[in-house]
Amino acid sequence: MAVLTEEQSLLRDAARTWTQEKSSVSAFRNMRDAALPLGYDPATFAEMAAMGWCGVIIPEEYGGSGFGYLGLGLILEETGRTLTASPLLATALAAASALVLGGSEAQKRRWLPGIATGDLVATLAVDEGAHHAPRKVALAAGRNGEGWRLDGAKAFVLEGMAAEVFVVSARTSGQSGDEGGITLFLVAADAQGLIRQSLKLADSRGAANLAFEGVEVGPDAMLGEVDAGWPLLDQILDRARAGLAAEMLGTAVQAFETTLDYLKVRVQFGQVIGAFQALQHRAAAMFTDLELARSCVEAALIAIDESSPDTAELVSLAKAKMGETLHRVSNEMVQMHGGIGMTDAHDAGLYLKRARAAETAFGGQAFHRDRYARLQGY
Amino acid sequence: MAVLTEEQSLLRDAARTWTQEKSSVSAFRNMRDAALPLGYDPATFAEMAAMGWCGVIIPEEYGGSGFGYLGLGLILEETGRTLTASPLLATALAAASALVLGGSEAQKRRWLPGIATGDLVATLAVDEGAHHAPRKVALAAGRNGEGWRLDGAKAFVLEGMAAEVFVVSARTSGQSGDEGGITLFLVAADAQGLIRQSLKLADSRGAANLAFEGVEVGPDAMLGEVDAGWPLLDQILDRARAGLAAEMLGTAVQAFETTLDYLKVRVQFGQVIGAFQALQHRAAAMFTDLELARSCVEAALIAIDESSPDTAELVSLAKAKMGETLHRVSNEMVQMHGGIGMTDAHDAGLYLKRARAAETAFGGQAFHRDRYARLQGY
Amino acid sequence: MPDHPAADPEAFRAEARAWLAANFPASLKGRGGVMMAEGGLPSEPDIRAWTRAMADKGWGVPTWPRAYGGGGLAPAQAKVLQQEMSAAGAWSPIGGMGVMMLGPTLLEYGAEAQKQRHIPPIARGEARWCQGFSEPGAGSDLASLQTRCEDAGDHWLVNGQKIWTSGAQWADWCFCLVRTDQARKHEGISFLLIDMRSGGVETRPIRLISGNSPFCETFFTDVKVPKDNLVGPLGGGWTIAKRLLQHERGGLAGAGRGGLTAEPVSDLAKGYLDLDDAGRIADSDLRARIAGHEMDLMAFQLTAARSMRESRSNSGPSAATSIMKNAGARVAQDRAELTLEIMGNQGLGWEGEGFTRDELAAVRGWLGGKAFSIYGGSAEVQDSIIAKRILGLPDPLGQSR
Amino acid sequence: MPDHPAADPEAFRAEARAWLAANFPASLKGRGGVMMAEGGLPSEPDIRAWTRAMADKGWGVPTWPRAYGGGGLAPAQAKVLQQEMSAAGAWSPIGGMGVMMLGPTLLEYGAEAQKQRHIPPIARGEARWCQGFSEPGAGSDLASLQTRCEDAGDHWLVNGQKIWTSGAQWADWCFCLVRTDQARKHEGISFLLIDMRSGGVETRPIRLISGNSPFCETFFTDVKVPKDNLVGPLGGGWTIAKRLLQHERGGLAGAGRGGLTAEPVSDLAKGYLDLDDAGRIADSDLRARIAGHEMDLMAFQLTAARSMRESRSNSGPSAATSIMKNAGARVAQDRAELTLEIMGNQGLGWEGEGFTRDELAAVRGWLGGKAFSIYGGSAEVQDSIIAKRILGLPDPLGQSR
Repeated sequence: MAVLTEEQSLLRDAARTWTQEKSSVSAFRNMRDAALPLGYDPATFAEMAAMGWCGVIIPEEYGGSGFGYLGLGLILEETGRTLTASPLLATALAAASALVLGGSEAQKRRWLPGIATGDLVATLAVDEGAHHAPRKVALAAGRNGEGWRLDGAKAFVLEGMAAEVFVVSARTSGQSGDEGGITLFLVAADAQGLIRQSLKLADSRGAANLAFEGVEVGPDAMLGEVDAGWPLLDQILDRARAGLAAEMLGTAVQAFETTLDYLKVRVQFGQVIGAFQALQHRAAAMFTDLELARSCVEAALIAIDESSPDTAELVSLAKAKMGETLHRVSNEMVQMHGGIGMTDAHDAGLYLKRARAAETAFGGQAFHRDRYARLQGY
Repeated sequence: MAVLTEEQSLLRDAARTWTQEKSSVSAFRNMRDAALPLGYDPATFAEMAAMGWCGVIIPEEYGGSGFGYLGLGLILEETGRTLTASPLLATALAAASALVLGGSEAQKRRWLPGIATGDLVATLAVDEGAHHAPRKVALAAGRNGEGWRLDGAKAFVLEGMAAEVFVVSARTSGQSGDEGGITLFLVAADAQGLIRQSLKLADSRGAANLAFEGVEVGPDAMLGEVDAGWPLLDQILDRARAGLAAEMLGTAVQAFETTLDYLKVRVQFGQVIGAFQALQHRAAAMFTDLELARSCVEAALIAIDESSPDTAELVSLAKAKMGETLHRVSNEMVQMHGGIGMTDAHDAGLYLKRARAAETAFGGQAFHRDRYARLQGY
Repeated sequence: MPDHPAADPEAFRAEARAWLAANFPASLKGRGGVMMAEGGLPSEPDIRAWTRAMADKGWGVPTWPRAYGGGGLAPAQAKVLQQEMSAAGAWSPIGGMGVMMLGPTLLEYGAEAQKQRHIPPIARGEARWCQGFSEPGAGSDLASLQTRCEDAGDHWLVNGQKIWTSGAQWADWCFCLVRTDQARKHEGISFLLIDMRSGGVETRPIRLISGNSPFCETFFTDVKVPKDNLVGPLGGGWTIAKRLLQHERGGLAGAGRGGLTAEPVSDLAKGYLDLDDAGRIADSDLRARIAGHEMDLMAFQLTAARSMRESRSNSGPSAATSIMKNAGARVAQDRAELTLEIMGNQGLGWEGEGFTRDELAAVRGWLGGKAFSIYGGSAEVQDSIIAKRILGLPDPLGQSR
Repeated sequence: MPDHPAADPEAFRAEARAWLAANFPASLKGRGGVMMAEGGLPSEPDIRAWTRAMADKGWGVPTWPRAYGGGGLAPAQAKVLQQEMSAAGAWSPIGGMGVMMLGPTLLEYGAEAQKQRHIPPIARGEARWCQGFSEPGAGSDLASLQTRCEDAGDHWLVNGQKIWTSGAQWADWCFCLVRTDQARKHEGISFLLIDMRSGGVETRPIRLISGNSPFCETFFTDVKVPKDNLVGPLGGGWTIAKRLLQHERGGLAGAGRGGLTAEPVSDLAKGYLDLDDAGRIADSDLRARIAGHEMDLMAFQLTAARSMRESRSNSGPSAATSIMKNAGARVAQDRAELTLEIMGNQGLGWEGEGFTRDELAAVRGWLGGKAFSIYGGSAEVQDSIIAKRILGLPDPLGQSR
């Protein structure tokens, strides 16, 4: 655990208390079984917003608290423990980062206060194919009088059915795959020609595919500079990745602790299975991995808060190591629980499904190992 | 174990008896400590030759027995068990294959009988850099009257100090890296302008770097067709790789069995360490890997004997899986022996050093995984 | 008359080919997978006709004795039959736990009357069997089971609960391990056949993480079972069960190979991933792992084939089945994980629009396949068996498995 | 006068910088590695002068009390000193097992006379210590040691054999675990200081697979040891040893980090491997594994730094040192294996021509590094410690480690 300020400790303690009491894994299960259309319970999200969690990275002048990314990461770690489903990551971290980093004064004033109170849900619409590949932007934005006209598609937009506004990467010049020629736009969900398709995912959270059929936006919809959106997009994505890694840390830690508890009570061959040395050594290896992954996640969040020049590589490190660790821990959770872990009535399956969805989002292990190597110049 | 013919069973039994009695690991250790200049004991090799082992893949009309590659593989597995150092692989498998596959009638008559009796040691001189890369041939062969003139270098030639004749890959056209333009030559070790540098290796076997400074050879030195040596070279190498994999199988099986014996006698915390479940499961995993690797090695040897169209991929499979398995088993041999395995007086270090040398020769795991994927078209 | 008098398998080839040409309906070619659907037997007329033809011939269980409805073929002939069926696109409509597990066990341990009563319906594909071994408190530690079987004079009285009884909701019969002696652990277990239509039998399907329910909880409440449904001696059930589990493991080891007919993951990858100019998968990290997996799969298949060749002279499955069970489970699970990774976001769907049928099936298969290393003796139990029985290492805990 | 009265570390920075400028010989800049050579102390005049200066100042052991020759600095000041030394290219000439292990242990458990006798020579780099813990029959099971220590009235009489006594052939003193009670296992162990020049002490260097001999077998035959060389109570050696091993593990965990100053393997790879047009390592399989390793290394370094921050308020090394020991060993061993693989054939040399000095050193380092997961408590022992002490899992064998 990082050495925390008093504010950070208070945030974390509040988040821990609230998730344990109000948003346990069974709350998530109930949400899933009720098949809520957005993939989360709006009343639950309203409680989170009421605690100020939607404004943690938003400066005070726009309605936030400016506590920074480590602060928000501490909350996400706690919500990740109990698999809490909410648009916190999509709106209060990813979309808010887009506006904080790239928004004009007018854009900030227009959108950030709503995000900070939780009244407005925003999200990123970046990928177009089955794999995270943020340079592969084909969705075209052409000049349309003073404004722009967008044609194309976005895939697998987190909280895509809940969002009222999208941060959309579009191509204003160049070819799909080029870094140059990418421009970001803010597009309202109710814009004419924007069609959403809801996706039903294994992890039961909300996502959508979007089709843009001649969607017209004004000049004030552009975020940042024309054709030069790539560095901004890359920075926004790194914030989303670091926050997601923090959520995954909580998920992995809880999956491990639940498994450890089971090892201490399940009796086979006349003793608790936690007394079997082969399982002990696997548990020790997982614990070691979790400690190493935690260091990476915290370092990435701190690097963002300190605008450190090695932020990008620390974020890829965190997402990749956290992905590896969660992958292993979630598989071991099922294996070590044996048959009971295979049943839908047990939580292991919920953790396993969440694990793969989180690993995949914003780039999996292979993506981030490759990115790390490129950033190191090999 | 493959289902064997009577001849094959006899070969294997003879090899097992001889290696256990005449060529144990301590014989290898004595050879190493004596720092014999060739990296093997010629008297030992003469005994092997006297049993007919140098002629196993050579047709009867050239002095061999024509028992095939599975037969020779069975012998190599046994010699691999005790780390027997000899030029059997280099001369009786690799160089003999070159002549059997690519030699003219005259070349076969000239060279194969000597190889079959063990009187002549031959070897391949293929690689030029630190890594196995048989297309990367820069050693130049230019027309020189009726014959050829060779200029360049070869690196890490197995048994390079012992060999009297080399099978040399040379470039007659094209660029280093091209498959076209490679031609094979037979070059005598005492040719004018051929300079050898002896290498002292961690595994204590014999190897040399060669420099070719205007080495002149006659027209009868060319093996196969001009510029079209690549398919022939690739086939020769696959035979060397499969034979080496068989030797590695024996090395790995013995490393495992020696370790297993130790697990049954070494007492710690009041019981033999083989009673510790964590070690048991690691031993079970190694045993499983060994069984899987054995299937691959035998399949590759049989494919060669049957001229099967999938020989190349089965050989890469065998070399890669065997490399992985030997890597793991040799590391576990040291680790499970603890401190005693770290001492030079124990055999573990000998197996570990042999393991890495064998993994590297004729392409390591990365080389063969890549080759396998290419052969499958991805 | 002895079974399989003509030992020349090639002489048999023409007979098999002709019979298949005459009896296998062209409409069913390559549709073997249809039998794996959940629930009852298919009702298509062609399937029923084909099942009847195979049942009459005994070729659903080709090496079982003719006396009990088997085909009476020699192993070499059975291999020829398999080759000819494969060449014709034909498949056996007769399978399940009766064929895979109970039949071989009854042939070995059953009384003559039991064989005559139970084997023919299995051979004809008319009786569906389920396995009542596992209990909630006894996972890998099977011998700690608690379902009680009391001697009630003219019948047995059974009370208890089983779990992971696959297909119990559709089964006619259950082969069960029951406790006939509380005082002794392994020697207190007996092997009993229970008619699932008996009073007091209740089944509840278990919903799995994959969303499917192939298994049940099965409750026995004062179930009366005829005395002659006991297989082998009283208290001799453990020996029979261990033998039966070897048959099960042998079957499950084939699961990894089951992937054989499916598309190689490298082909799948070409559809989902970018290729470089040379046609290679551009994500080099994933490419290396795909190659590693396909090599593992090939190694597994070569080992399965080798093990079959080597065991042909033996009487039954060898201890090496433990190796194949674990290796097969690992290959199948790696394959499922890689499939999901290759599909990326498309490999995260649960149902509905936006995903192909194959994508949704991959997700369910990935989840369902997590059981490969749990059921039929967990991976951990298999490793301990290898360590003890094959490698001769001592028991770390002194218990007598 | 209390140690470190001025708690402001920045106020100390100017003092440290000035002193280093005045005392650290420019000729020694960046040559810290020289001290690691086998054998005796270096004889260069500059090194001797620098050692003397550091000894007088006490800054070789900056946080130890001034009363025993330490620097008396506060931890924050010591960190500043370390930063300034690093900036100046300076390094401590005072180290070894006395500094790393015995010193902290004596400060905690030693009698006042023992501290006064032994700590100042360690602080000045004048006494070389070796560790006599391991025995041939007691590897990971340290507590089963058999070296006997009998009460002979006015002295102890020691008989037995130690192994893995690093640097015993050059050491002045040995801190030893000896058995003072045959009947009790852990409570029969005592902690004894033995002068290596005593009669009856014999050392034999052990040649390792790397070709080096950094360790010895040490034989004690009727060695007489003064009564007041016992540290702590009779039979209290096990507690002291466990504490000392924590210091050792903390030190060894740094071994992986020791790689920090060396060249990253990715840089090495660029010299040995083909690059593609984009400048990437063309062997994509190896590239992915290099990236994986460098990420593991970074994760380890970040964790070491985090652990240091977190433990600053604590009194000593925490149980988490077991994690760092294993993680550090793994990273260092992976690094060595990758280095060899990158070097290819050039990474197989033993001596002589055809290989660079770095290549030969890589091979020796690879072999020597196999010990990282064996000594100081094997990887298996560390995993069991983690399972038991941190995770609270029960002891599988009932013994009391």
